Amino acid sequence: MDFSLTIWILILPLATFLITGLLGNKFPKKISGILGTLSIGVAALLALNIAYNYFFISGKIDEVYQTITPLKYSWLSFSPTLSIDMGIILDPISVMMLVVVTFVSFMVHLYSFSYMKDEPRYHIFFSFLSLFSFSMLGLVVASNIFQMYIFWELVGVSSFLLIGFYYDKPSAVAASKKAFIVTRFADLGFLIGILLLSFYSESLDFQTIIERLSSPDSSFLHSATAASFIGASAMTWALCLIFIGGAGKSAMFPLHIWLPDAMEGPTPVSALIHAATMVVAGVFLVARLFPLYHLIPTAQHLVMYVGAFSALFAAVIACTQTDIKRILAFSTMSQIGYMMFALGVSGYGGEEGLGYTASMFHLFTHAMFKALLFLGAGAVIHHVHSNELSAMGGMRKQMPVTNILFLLACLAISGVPPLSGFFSKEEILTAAFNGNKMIYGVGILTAGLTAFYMFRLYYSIFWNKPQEHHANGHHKEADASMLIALGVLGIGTVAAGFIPFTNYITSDGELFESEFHLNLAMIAVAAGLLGIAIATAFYLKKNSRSDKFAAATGGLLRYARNKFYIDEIYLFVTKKIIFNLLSAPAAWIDKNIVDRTMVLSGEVTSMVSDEIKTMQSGKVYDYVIYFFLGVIALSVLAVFY
Amino acid sequence: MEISLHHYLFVSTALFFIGVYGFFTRRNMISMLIAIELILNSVNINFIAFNNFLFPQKLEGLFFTLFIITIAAAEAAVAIAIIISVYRRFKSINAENIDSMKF
Amino acid sequence: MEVSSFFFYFFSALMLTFGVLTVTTKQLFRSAIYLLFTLINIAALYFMLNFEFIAAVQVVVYVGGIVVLILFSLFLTQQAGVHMTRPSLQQVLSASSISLAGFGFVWWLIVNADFHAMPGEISPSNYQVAQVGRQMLSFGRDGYILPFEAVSILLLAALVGCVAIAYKQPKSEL
Amino acid sequence: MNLNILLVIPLLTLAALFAVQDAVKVRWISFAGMTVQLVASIVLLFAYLAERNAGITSQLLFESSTLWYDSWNIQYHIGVDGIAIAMILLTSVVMVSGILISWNIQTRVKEFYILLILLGLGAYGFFIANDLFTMFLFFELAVIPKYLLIAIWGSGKKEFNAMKLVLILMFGSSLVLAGVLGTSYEAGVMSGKPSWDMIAIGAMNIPFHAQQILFPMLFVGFAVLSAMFPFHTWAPDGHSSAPTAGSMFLAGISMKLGGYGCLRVATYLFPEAARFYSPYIVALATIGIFYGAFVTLRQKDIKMMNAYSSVSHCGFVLLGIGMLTQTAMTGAVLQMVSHGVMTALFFGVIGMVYERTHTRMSNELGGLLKVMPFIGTCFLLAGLTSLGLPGLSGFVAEMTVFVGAWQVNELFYRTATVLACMSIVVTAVYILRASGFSMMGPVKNPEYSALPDATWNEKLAAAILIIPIVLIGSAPFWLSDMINSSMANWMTKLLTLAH
Amino acid sequence: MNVIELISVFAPETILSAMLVILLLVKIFGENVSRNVLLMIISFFFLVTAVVTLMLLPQGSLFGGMFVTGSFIGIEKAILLLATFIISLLAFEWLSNYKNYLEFYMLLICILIGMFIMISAGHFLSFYLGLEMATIPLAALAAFDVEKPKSGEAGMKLILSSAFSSGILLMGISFMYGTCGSLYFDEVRTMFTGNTLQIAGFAFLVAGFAFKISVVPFHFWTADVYEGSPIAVTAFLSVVSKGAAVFIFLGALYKVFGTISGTWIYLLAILAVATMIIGNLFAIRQDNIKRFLAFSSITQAGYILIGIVSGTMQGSASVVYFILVYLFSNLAAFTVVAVISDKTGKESITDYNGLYKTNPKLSMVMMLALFSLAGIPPTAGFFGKWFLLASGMSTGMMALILIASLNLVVSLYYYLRVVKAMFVDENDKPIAYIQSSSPAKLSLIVCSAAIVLTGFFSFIYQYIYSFSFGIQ
Repeated sequence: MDFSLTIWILILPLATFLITGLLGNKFPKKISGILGTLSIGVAALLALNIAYNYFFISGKIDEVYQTITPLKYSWLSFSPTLSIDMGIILDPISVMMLVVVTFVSFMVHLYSFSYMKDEPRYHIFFSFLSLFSFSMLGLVVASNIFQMYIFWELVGVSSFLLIGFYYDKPSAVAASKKAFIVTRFADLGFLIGILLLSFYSESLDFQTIIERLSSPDSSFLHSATAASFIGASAMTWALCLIFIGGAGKSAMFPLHIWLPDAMEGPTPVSALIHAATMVVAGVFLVARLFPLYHLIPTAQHLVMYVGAFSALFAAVIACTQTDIKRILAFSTMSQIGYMMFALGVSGYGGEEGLGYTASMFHLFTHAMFKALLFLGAGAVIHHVHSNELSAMGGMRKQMPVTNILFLLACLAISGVPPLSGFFSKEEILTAAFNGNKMIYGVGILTAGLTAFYMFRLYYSIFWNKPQEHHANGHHKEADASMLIALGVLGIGTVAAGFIPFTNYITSDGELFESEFHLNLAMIAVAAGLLGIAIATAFYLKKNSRSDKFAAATGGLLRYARNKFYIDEIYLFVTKKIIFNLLSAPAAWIDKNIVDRTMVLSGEVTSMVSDEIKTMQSGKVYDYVIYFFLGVIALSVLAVFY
Repeated sequence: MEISLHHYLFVSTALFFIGVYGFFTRRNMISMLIAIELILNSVNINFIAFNNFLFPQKLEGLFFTLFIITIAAAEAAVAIAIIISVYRRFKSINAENIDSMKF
Repeated sequence: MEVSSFFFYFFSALMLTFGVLTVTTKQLFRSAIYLLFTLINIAALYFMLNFEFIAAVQVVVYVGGIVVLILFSLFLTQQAGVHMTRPSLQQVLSASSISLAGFGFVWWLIVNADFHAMPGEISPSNYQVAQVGRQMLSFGRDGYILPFEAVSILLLAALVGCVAIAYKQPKSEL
Repeated sequence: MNLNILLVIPLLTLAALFAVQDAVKVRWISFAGMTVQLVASIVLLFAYLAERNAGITSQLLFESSTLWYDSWNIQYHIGVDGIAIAMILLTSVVMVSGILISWNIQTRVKEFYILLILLGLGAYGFFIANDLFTMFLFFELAVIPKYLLIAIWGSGKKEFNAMKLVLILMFGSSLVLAGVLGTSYEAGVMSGKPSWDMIAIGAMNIPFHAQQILFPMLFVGFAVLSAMFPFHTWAPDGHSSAPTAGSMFLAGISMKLGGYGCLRVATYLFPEAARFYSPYIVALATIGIFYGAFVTLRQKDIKMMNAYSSVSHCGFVLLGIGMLTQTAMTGAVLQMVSHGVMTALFFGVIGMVYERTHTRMSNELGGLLKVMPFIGTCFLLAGLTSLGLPGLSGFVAEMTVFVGAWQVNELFYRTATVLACMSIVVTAVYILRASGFSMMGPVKNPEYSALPDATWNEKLAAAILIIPIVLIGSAPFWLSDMINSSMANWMTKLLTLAH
Repeated sequence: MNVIELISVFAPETILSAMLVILLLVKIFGENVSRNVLLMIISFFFLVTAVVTLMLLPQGSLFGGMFVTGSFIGIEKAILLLATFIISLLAFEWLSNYKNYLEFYMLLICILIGMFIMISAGHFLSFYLGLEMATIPLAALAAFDVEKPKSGEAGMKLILSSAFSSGILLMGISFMYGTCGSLYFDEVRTMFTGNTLQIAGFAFLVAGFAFKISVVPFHFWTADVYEGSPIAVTAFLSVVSKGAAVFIFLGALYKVFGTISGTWIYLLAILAVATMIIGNLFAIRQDNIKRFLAFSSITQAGYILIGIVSGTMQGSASVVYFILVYLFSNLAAFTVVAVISDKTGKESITDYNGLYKTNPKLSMVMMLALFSLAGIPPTAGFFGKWFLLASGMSTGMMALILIASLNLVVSLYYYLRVVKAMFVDENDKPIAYIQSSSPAKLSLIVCSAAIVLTGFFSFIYQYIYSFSFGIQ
């Protein structure tokens, strides 16, 4: 198989973006939708084909998956050694990501086809979706760390454009700005990390970097670890900084604040970008550089602790939120935390690298069920025209198909066997158990909380209240295309768990069989079931138990409901410190000191001119006196010089 | 004591600065003109003295003096014409009052 | 003291005294008259140096020409009896200090200068005038035909200029 | 190809403009003339690439040299390399666009276009000149007409700001003058005859103590044009008062004259001194970048905002030059081109907005994207270029500067680079704030909801600028390689000096 | 002495003297000659004389070394004649309504003869005489406009301060005589030993020159005299009078005092700095256009000094070249001022507000002239300034050049002020459209063309350079 065909997976969405973006208003708007959906559909097929070829036919040599670089063009060369090459790299994780991205994107396109049908800027929406797909695909196949950075920024901007799609809504504009700026800030870390890495490895190519910096006796690694700044080696700095970039994109604490607000975007966008694909880019990045992280414990620990803390932190907040999409957003953050700490606890090579596999596995399954959850929630929102839980309830009759699929997804995320989430989460917890017991504890706790808030959500939407809300009562199920998308994702949710991931994706390409640890699985499932049970008790029927519980926990809940005031802290820093303490004085100085000096030099000149005007008194004898003094001065100078 | 060149030079220099002093303190234009005549005469003494004491074989000093006197006459004539013209406009020949252009 | 020395001191003292009076007297008319005396004393000095020709010119042109011109202009501008304002003390002090400083400086220069005399015969005065006339019209080295002609043009110009400026035109002509 | 054509076309255009009176004819003649010039520039690019591909490696191509003042050894020496070609292309693009943008000027149309083309003429001459005399002649030619352009067709405190601008720029130019004269003198000391030819002087080894005096004069003199801190204050006020095309020229071309001069004159002629002063340059550039960015954050007037952001962005040019690595200096040139086009687009769009709404206060505007989708999109595009979005030209330039700067392994330079990198976050903040306030959100002023979108000339003007932005952004190699190889050619002496 | 030889070496002076006599005769007998025709004939007479001078470029020494001329001096004379030609064009309008127009030209010719004698002087007497010939009638000319009190005041200030100045100058010459024993330039040169009295005498002499060139602090008369004099006279003062003084100064310094160049280079550098700075400081606050141009011309004198300081062939060539360029620039400006003043009597810069709206061509010429004065390319002024500064650089005095170029910025400010008044400022009652007379038009065209083109034709400079000289 000629893997260079992969380029078409990128070209198709790019072409769609350009065509629908530039010419979309020239033809009927449906065409844009059809074009977009078709092209990403073809891309998805292509991606599946490539995955099939890679995993099952030509990707393996001696039972090790090879890294293939079918295409590589020099795009911008900085110096003989450093250049940005636009290329495609195929290895297990990128091929898997190709499938995930094209597949979910295809589903979202399909869903949006009818979901967005009343939108006047329909073609723009599809154009942006295609742009995003292109960028995300470019990101996952990037062969060059700078190429990844480029597409990293491009997904950022597509995310910005899509969050701000309803740009006449001030909240959407604010949210899009926030998302862009926070991730941009994180990207700064990424950029400096790249600069550091490239300086010491003298390359920007992923494979070369990893090759040069991971072999223990390489002189590159030696110089990178020898150079140090504030107590840490250059290598540590580089990896930590790159992780900051990943954490920003993946909404890890404390850079997560943009994610809940990003829910201002249209729901399909949330499903695609802020659940399934873009937000896992950080995980992907760490996985891509895993051979390096693995070498530097400090960096890997950072990944682990940040991941674990974010998982728990987000889960706690998710329990208290009332906006359906925000709950899902925090849930996403929590699940990505899982993936992160899985990488953090993972070893390298063989079974040691279980965490790595588990992380990728969870990424895969999460994409399915989280997309399903979002799209389902979208269907509900479409129906009730509100995001608030209080506006919903008892909708199981009105939307039976959605109800079932949503339940399926909730079970999957809660880790109930035999749905996909169970398998991936089980692997993560096993890895954590082997790696770090404390993290394992956090994982279990989070699993319980996850189950609790998911079912709180589920019950609040579909049960809780009697069906009085929408008096007209008749079925108001979503359109066909939406249902198809939901259904396909539902199948994915159920089936994805059965893929033996360790046979395909491992930290070093060598395959192994994972063992199933019944004891550990039991504990995890138990935690999940406990959570479901509590949720059932609190929210199946409308009752006051939850309020009593809330009263019992006191202030903690209030903190959680306010997202622990992280937003306020950010606001304080930006408004009070950046604006008032840096920007305002800078502007003042510029106007009153720097510019004033310039103007003053002119004013002084004219002042001096005014002062000395009396020399020219108009009286001829004065002139002669000056003349005479001049003569004397001149001759004294001449004589004594 | 033999009267030497320096005696004459002292006298001429003194006269020169008397003229300068006059020019500085006088406000009347004719009076300023008179001061200038003093200055020119001091120069003349210089030339004649030099010619006499140092370079007697040629008459350069003499000729220079001769022309200075002539030019002084022309200058005085024009200056007086101008002063009269000014007097017609300003009704004054006091240089203090004639400062319509300044700064 | 030799006679010539005595006369030198005598005329010099007179000249300087009259010079000082010229620039300090309050009456403009007197000032002109003092100038006259000063100029005559200078002519006397020229005589002493055997430059009788210059002394004569001095008397004729200066005393007979310029001073008279000045006197006429005094009458024309009705300044004859006018008492000039006395310069303020500040003016006097500053002007005299500047002048004295200048004098000091120039005298210092003269004293420190080394004059190299080129000795030669002082021409007899009767011969002198003839030589002056010959040199005045000579084209060669040490001939002064050019200045002589030029000064004639200058005098013509001064004449024209004076007429143009000072000639009081009847209103109708303007 | 004879480079004189680049001067002849504007001169002919000027002559034609003098001959006609009718405003319509004036516009079309200017447009036609500058379009021909643009075509000529593009032809020049291809001719250049062809020559280089044919293996000609001399420093300059299409050289021609005529002895002008032989007693002074002043020559009319012209020639181009990759850097000059890039700047010429930039100038052509901005000129055409500027002429289109100014289509609606009603008062003194003829004079306006004459001045604009005169400015362009100065820029072209400056970029092709290789003799210091010729170069300076054109350099000043590209400064003075700005005064009239701003003072007559400007807005706000136009007379004062125009005067301030011209005087500060002339201050720079006077330093350059003294520096150039000193340079030729030193060259005369070296070779016995005053020399003005840059290549000839570059080949001499001017003693270090002379370089130490001359370099700052030349560098600061040129850098004033490039809005180096603390001589940048002409920029915001000047821009805010200038007419749209004036701002476009000022920020798009004129500021680049400074950067080009710093690079090609100061740094090229005095490499040892450049090395010596490098920390100071870097420090000032970094202050400019960072401080400029923070000051920009406070601006409510979008034109002021863009003007200050130009200060910040031009800091990258100086930073790149100050780092003295080949990559960083290539990045500096890329940044000149990129910023030139981007800022011209930005000013152009701001001009369009102002023409319609008569305000530039971002808090008074709002929702314009809905009313004027084309203008709004261009605004966003310019903003995204400004904040360094990949795929658009700004990214390429900034990254080249950063990578080049990072090659200097010293804490001071590293810190400067990191601070410069940080400024791109601040850039994102102010760009997004401005576009959020003015373009997005609900339409604040009901009067605005009926405003017309861009007219044909404005669309064409924007398109002419957007094409290079995208072209450089998505396929930077042609430009970058051209500049990089020329840079290697020019900076051989500099690059042999150890950092 | 061969008469033919005498006349050919003495050609310009001879022609001028002949004209003087003819004018005198016309004044006496020719009462019914058409005034305009006569004025035009006189104007073109200057041009013809200039051309003749340039073609002959007489060389040689006359009157026993009292009068020395050469090609370089010939060029200088031609430049002065050319300037007088343009001045006569701009004075046409004024003189055609003025009674004493013949006297005006008689004085003017006398002044020119004096200047020529001064430039060609080979002896301090001919120099002094020439200087006085160029000063005393000039004072008369300054006071020529008997209607205006200011004119009389100008004449008075000029004659009194110049008389004082020549007193100082004579003192210096007498010291020279006393220490050198001769007043022939060539002998002074050989006898110049550099003792203190000689140096002081030299300084006194420099002050006399500086007075004519309006170098600070000997410049005070300049502004008042420029403002008060009739415009044609002001133009003459600012270009011809100053030019002639610069030429002789240059010649005297290089040829007579070349041996003590070490002393005067620094003296002149200091004077140059003072002149540029003070000239600029006063110029920025002027409102009367003539007074403004006076201070501008003072500043220009500072730049000329920089060229003189260099002491090289380039220096002398660039000084002469600058005077040529300055002639066109300044006279273009003065023609505009004259045209406006003749018709409206307005002479202040604020009166020029909005001039461009009503008189675009005049404003354009004025702008061109001002830019040329400011040294903005591509006008000839730029080339002139450049050469001056470049030759000044040959002394290695970087600070001097830096100060000079910084002063260019200040001077640009006030030139732009006038440009601003004409082009930018609004005016309720702008000066109405003015139909300028044909001679004025001719002057404007000649000057504008020269301003634009002179710099680009390098042969002009090269031609001057080919005859120039350095310190000898």
